[in-house]
Amino acid sequence: MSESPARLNVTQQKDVSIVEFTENKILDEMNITEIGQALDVIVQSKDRPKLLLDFANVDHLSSAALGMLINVNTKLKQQNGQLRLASIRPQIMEVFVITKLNRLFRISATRAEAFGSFE
Amino acid sequence: MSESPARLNVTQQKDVSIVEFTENKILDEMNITEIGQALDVIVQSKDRPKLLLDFANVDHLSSAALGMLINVNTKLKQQNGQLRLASIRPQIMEVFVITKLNRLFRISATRAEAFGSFE
Amino acid sequence: MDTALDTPLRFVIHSDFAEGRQVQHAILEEITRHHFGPDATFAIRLALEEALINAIKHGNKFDPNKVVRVEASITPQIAEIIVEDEGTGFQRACVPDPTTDENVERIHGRGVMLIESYMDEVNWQSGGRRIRMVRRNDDAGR
Amino acid sequence: MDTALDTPLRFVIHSDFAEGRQVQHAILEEITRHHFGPDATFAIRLALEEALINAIKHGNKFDPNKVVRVEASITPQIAEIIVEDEGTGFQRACVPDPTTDENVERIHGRGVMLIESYMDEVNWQSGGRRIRMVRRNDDAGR
Ligand SMILES: Nc1ncnc2c1ncn2[C@@H]1O[C@H](COP(=O)(O)OP(=O)(O)O)[C@@H](O)[C@H]1O
Ligand SMILES: Nc1ncnc2c1ncn2[C@@H]1O[C@H](COP(=O)(O)OP(=O)(O)O)[C@@H](O)[C@H]1O
Repeated sequence: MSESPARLNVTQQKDVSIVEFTENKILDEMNITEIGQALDVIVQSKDRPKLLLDFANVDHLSSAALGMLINVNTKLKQQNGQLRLASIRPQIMEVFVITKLNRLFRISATRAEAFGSFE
Repeated sequence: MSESPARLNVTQQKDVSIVEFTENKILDEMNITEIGQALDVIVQSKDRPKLLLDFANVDHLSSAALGMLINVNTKLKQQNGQLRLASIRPQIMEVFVITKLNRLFRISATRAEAFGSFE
Repeated sequence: MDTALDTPLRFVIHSDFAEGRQVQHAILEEITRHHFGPDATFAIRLALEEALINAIKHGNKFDPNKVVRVEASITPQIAEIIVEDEGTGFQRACVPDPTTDENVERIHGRGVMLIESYMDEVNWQSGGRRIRMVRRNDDAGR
Repeated sequence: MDTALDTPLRFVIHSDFAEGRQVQHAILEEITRHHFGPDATFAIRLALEEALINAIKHGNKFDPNKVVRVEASITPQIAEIIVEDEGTGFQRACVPDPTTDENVERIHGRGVMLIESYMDEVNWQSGGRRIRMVRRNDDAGR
């Protein structure tokens, strides 16, 4: 995954791609486009992709970033894939609750729990 | 703190009382009354008390439990004390956001962050 | 809206929290058996508990001569739960909003709004003595 | 309501995200200097960013000949921020609710509702070309 920009840390564990955001702000529209593209590459690289996004380092999030996540989720579903979000900080969790996107995404407390929740 | 019921695990770190809920449901009205009383003992045991509640094990919460937490917070403030909540799981965080109690309480992602946020 | 086709579970209990908890457990077992997802399960547990506590406490006022009736119709897609007490009812519209700045430090009054937030459909019937709540298993096949 | 007494910060920028980010940083520094708590700071950062992006993108449509004006009045108690573009405005009431079942998978349309959720007071003025937002530093002395 050497193509992925420095702001993502991608590792593979069994059949799950684990992506850690390494910057605390994934807000800037330019960043967001890049991140979205990098995630697309992962999603398209296999059938039934399993993607785990680790938000431990993220302490800010814009509506554009939410749109990017929805986009990734939609593409994943089209390929019968699964998306899990993990380690979301309390202030960021509030954003998901206010927008009711916590009902769209599967959110786990820890990376290990998210990993265990794939079907 | 040998008086505190088994459902609480209380430790002292510097001037901060750290309380861990050891049961995943702090829902039952009886439990809640007991827990509230145990927290009162801690709050009243000193001036300017600092209380850190660790929710890592809590995966269910009722409105009665929220009332108990508000009560503890109010008493703490009367004694110029400080309350911090930590390690709240995503589903529980949703309850705090829906009731807007995340605006009343200071919530941190981890116990260490909560510890560092006392003034 | 889907309607539940299985024969509903029915319970008649005294105005007692311990009996309420047994009903809650029985219904949640059925929810698990029908493979409800984690969010729907959380929602139903919370709403059911708040409704049972209200029926026992505010409705029947712990009166040992009054009962609470519970009915749960559960399919893999949807859960419909009815809780009915023998109290005097109440006006939903008169329960103050607990999220306003003035009310946010009040100790009581969050049960009703949590029920409404977590369930997809809530109807107060029979003057407030009966609550009907519906929650889809939206997590199914997600 | 409190009004801000300090001389307000004023900025005039081009329709450019990088310039928008500089304004955002300058205002957040002032917020930090006035000891706003973590929740108020988070709220202001989010709302300001959404308002700036909307002014540059939807208002001025990235037109290099149009400017965005920003005014921030900040005291230890309260922040009042005004963002004004030179576009054609919009009707707040016509922006669809992004949280309904039909809209929750749409990629756009959450900025306005986030601003309104996170700020204490929001007014759309001048036909939608100007937004005035107020946030108390409720964390002060908590
Ligand atoms: N089944 C019921 N019968 C009568 N009154 C009820 C019932 N359920 C709720 N209420 C009324 O609505 C109010 C709000 O209930 P709720 O939101 O659950 O908060 P709380 O139980 O903490 O007061 C109660 O104080 C009570 O007056
Ligand atoms: N300053 C503005 N000028 C013109 N239209 C605006 C402005 N701000 C918001 N809008 C309109 O409101 C809609 C919703 O905005 P928003 O909630 O921020 O979501 P998004 O930017 O993702 O579309 C926009 O699509 C646009 O039509």
